[in-house]
Amino acid sequence: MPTLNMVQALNLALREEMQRDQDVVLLGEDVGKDGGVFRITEGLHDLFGSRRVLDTPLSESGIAGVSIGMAVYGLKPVAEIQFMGFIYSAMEQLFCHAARIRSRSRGRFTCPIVIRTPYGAGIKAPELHEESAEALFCHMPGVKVVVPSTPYIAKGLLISSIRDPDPVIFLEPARLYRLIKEDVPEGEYTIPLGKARIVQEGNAVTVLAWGSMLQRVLQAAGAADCEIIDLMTLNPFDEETIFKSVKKTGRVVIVHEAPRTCGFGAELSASIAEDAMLYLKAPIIRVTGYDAVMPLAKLEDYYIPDVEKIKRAVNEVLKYY
Amino acid sequence: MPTLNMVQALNLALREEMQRDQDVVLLGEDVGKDGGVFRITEGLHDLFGSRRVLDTPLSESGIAGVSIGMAVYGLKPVAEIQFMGFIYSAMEQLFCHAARIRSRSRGRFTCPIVIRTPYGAGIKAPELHEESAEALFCHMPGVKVVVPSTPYIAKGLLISSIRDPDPVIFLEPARLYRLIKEDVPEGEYTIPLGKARIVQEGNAVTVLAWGSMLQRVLQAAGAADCEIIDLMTLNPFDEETIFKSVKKTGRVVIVHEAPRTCGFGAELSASIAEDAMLYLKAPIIRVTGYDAVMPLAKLEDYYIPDVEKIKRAVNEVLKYY
Amino acid sequence: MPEKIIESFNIKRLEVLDEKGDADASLMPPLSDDEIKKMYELLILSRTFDRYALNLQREGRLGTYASILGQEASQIGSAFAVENTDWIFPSFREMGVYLTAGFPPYKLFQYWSGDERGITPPDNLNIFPVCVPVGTQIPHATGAAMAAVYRGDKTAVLAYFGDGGTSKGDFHEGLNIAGVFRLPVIFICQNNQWAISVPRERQTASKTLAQKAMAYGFEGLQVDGNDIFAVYKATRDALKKARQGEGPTLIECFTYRMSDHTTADDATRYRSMEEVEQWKQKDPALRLKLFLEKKGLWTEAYQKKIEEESKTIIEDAVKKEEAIQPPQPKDMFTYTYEKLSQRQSRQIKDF
Amino acid sequence: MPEKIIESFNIKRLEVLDEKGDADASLMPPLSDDEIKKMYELLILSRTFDRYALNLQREGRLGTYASILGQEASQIGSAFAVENTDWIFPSFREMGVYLTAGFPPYKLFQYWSGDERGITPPDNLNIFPVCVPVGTQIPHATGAAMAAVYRGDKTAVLAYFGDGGTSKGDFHEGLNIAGVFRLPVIFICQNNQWAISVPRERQTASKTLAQKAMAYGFEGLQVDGNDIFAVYKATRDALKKARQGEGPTLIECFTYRMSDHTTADDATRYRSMEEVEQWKQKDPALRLKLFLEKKGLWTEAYQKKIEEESKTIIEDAVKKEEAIQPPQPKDMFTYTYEKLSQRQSRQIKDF
Ligand SMILES: Cc1ncc(C[n+]2csc(CCOP(=O)(O)OP(=O)(O)O)c2C)c(N)n1
Ligand SMILES: Cc1ncc(C[n+]2csc(CCOP(=O)(O)OP(=O)(O)O)c2C)c(N)n1
Ligand SMILES: [Mg+2]
Ligand SMILES: [Mg+2]
Repeated sequence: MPTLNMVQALNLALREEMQRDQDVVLLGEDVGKDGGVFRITEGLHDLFGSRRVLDTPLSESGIAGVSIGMAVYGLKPVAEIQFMGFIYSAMEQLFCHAARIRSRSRGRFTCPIVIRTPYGAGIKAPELHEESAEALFCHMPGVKVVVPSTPYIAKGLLISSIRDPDPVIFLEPARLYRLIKEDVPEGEYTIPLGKARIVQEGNAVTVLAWGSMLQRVLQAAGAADCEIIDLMTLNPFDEETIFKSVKKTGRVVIVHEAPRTCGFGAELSASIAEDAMLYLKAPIIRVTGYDAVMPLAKLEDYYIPDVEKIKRAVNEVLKYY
Repeated sequence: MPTLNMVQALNLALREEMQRDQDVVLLGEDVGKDGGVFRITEGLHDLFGSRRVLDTPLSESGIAGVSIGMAVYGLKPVAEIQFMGFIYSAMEQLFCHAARIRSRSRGRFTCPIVIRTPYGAGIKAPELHEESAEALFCHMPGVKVVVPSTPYIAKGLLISSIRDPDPVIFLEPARLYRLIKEDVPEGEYTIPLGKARIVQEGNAVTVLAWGSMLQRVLQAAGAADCEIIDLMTLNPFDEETIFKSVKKTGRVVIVHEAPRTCGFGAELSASIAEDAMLYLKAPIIRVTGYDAVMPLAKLEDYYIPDVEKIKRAVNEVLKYY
Repeated sequence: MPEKIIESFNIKRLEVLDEKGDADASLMPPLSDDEIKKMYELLILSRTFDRYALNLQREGRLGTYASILGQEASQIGSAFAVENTDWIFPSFREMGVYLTAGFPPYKLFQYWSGDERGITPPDNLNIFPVCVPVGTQIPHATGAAMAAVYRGDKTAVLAYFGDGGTSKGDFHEGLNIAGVFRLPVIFICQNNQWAISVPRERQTASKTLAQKAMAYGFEGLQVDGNDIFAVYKATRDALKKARQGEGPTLIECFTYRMSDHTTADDATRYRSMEEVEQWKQKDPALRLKLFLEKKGLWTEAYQKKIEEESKTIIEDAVKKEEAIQPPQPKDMFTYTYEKLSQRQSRQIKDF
Repeated sequence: MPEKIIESFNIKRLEVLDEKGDADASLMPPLSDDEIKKMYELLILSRTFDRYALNLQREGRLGTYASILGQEASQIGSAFAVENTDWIFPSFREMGVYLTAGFPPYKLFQYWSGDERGITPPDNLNIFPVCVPVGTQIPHATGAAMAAVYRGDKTAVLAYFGDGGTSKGDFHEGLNIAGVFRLPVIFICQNNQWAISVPRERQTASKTLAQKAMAYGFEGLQVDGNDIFAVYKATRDALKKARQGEGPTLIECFTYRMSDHTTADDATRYRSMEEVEQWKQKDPALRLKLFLEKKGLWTEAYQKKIEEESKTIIEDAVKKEEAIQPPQPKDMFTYTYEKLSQRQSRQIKDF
């Protein structure tokens, strides 16, 4: 079984799905000959030609809008937005159309698109190249939001996302692209959307995370009696798994890179406060980015939750009995 | 003192601020001769001419972008987006620029714009004319989000927003435009941004709301021993007033129209669960819109929280001691 | 020659049928008498639909409605050229297009009464639901055309939008991509001179809207939008071109919005009655009627007959619509995703 | 005449200085010898800055950097025409523009090293910080021009962007509004033939980018972007026009990106060395050097002197930059709003 990093795993998923299903086409800026700025689509243009791997003009709203048109016609476009910081101009297409076409047409038309985009901080890239705006998409009924945390998971989730009949925002943690390698089997396997995964069982604290924060959580809490949950799908998220864990541990720490206010951690916390509050032994703590504009490279490490801060939060909730 | 509805109060605020400050200019679709589709700018074109009241092309990203350019040059543009459902194409300008110019230029340039837009449901208007996407803007460090709930407050908050040195998203609850009248003095008064207001004091439950939901909350909980808080500014919100109330009552109900998941209620709930949890006697309940696409007119009343649902939530938290 | 001309353009305007009902034979597209009568009948039907819709709205039986009065030739002339397998992406003011495509009128009333089930197209029609955010449907048309080419279908795609729609970024991005990939898509701009209160010349400084196609490297032309033959011919030619792989076309239908913007608008606030009066002379129905009359195809009796038929169709549609059971609150949830989420499954229990 | 031409356009291309260093006297803009030498010196300075930046990046002393090699004439020629009171809204590849405007080189290094303090313009310069999201700065330029007119200032505004930038909706919306209000703004498109790996002809199907101005009702022209006099002349003329209230201009500078897109890119993946070689002949510096030489203004010694001076300036800048204290974590918060929010006041205590 090949040992792959996330870039390779994603590339493999795309290749296999394109081989399996003629309706899968790729589009985006520089996804063709160049293979994408992170090389996720490397070699696919050679393999499938410019009919199936389309270099588009510099046009994010257009990329989203055209993908939607292709999808309602019957194809399964997988679009790349070069960095999450450039997805904002596609919000109208995603929010007003991708998310609503099934509803607006009462099921006559559907919109099975995947919007892939690298996201998250920690890569010392220029402004707007390190965005974590996942929460915006979680507030859009009709779209799904998926975030892989390892190469193996990335492949399985991407395959599921491509096959999913609804629009999926697929957020790839750029910091992890080449950071971890693991065994990734060739051939088909899927990881269901909407399900979280328990990375480590534990009884004292439930730690919720996704994407690149998961690594840090493991470093910070891997040794403690923590139940570490990787959400994998943020919208719709797996209430069941989370509530079950919280009811067991009674303590919760949530970790994300995005600014605290109205980040996805807020939703998790609120859901727990609503449905599992009576089981709680301690305040729910969020370890997050700050309510400030993401700084450039020299300060970015201060912005992102680090192992120390996560540890402190875990210790904090452990103080309560 | 004139008795005005919210349309008139907003109009008065604009007129007075334009008289006071030459740098205030209005722009947007149909804000000129037509006075805006809700008539908020009625008469201002006659009074101030097309130099200061600019009808723009149909171009929301352009309206936001041009406003930003005017603001960095030194003006104080007040732009109207015709309905909140059309603001999404301006997200990139608001998120990447309005919110960040002060930070990006380390204070050399600032962006004192106000983006006014009618928002919220309950007016039996077509698709996308009843959006409540306030949470998206609360996740943008650098912008402020303001929501008035009565004519008097609308005037005071709009004046403060215009004078505020930072970008303000000013959300006008369309359902309230002509629903309530109250005394609104001529001449200057301001209501500070970032401060909530206690609409009714009480000891048993804290009910948090804003915009048009406030009316319903008053109907539902006006008679009970509820502390009703009108947030007025959502970002940055008044933690102090809220926490103080929660520490007193120990019970919280949050009401908003937007879909539940990742709505602004999530942030309120999470903040409370973080900082005031130990005072809580009951789960924090959110009464919200559903996680579904906002339906058209025939079903909209089922979507929006009604008095019954709010009452039920209040009674629910009262069950806990 | 250091200051040289490197590119030149001409923008044409096409007119076939004049206000007196005379058609230029050299430009007249091939249409049988029956087809021309069918066009006229669709025009009367659309106008009847429109009148009823406005009345129903006034009586509170319909929500906000956007009248098509004055624009029927642009809508029917273009939609008449379309094949059943073609795809159409309308804006919100295209009732004439929907009716020409064969969309059941009762469903259109149902939609405007605030029931999303109304805008579901019948399975045999590739016409998209109404698009409310102006201009945002344009990239969908480009995408559908791209998919059609990918599949090797001989399908062409039409997108409809207004003069105001040309100012949106999505107009630009949608047309630009269509140009780069030379896609079989026709962009029909109904320039009705107004975008709510904003007159055409304050919408953009270009003399024509047709010339905006120059920016995308394909043809743009203006047609008299109140001249059903000109609109039909331009669309037909563009469709042929599209199917031959020769790329997109932008057609500016130069027409006029005779009514208020919608039933929520009052156009007297911003435009003169004289302007409206002048455009009455150019009425698309009158013109076609005169043509038919000159050809001996029109009689008072014929007019009466088709008016009666239209009335019957529309009144039946209203009855049918008003007999429909209102949607169920549960319906809010059912088409968010293919399946309900865990959370939705709990929320739906409220009903 | 029912099929008539209602509008015609010509797109011009301006060239003044050819590859041999000969200038067309009839088109040569009025520039003193000193000014021309100043231009050349700025060109050498910018090129030196660029070379150092690339090296520093390779050594890990700078973050990702976007080289300007090949585009110096487009940048310096245009920025040289600007008055100090004018406003400039650059994209991210405009180091030549910043340097011509008088922006301190050490601050530019500071910015590219990941410190936002570097891009704060000195108080006397109205040049905006780098804009990363392509094309989104264009409406800002339109807005600033609108404000200038409102204030009655004789200020003009320049916006810079690339060929890729023309595909974005904000290009369209920004230019359209500028056209409607006839604003004093000049849109400088550096068509360097590539947007990362996407060649110009896959970016848009229009033959020139200049012709996109037709869509907005104002003038667009192409200039040889490696010809500093042509760029200067076109900008100067456009500025004059702008100040006289005659509206915007789109200038397409036809040039070439000689380097990789950025230091994170590898252009050999998608373009041929032959193409790059061909463009070497058209080098903007070489051409200006030949011109100066023919005019007797250039000597080996002069070249050496200005190269040394540039080196000194840039090396001093590097030193100065590297001596700057790193930003403080607290600085993250200070410019979010005018004042810290309640929440921020608590968060900042982490540091
Ligand atoms: C993006 C967007 N902005 C604003 C509106 C509100 N609005 C509805 S129609 C309209 C004018 C449209 O003008 P035009 O495109 O010329 O079409 P017409 O109404 O004339 O058919 C406006 C501003 C909208 N629906 N969508
Ligand atoms: C909105 C947006 N999309 C994508 C990117 C990533 N990106 C940076 S530069 C670039 C190409 C820009 O091409 P062009 O406008 O021609 O400018 P050039 O790089 O050639 O100077 C891309 C795709 C971006 N910065 N902004
Ligand atoms: Mg119109
Ligand atoms: Mg380029």
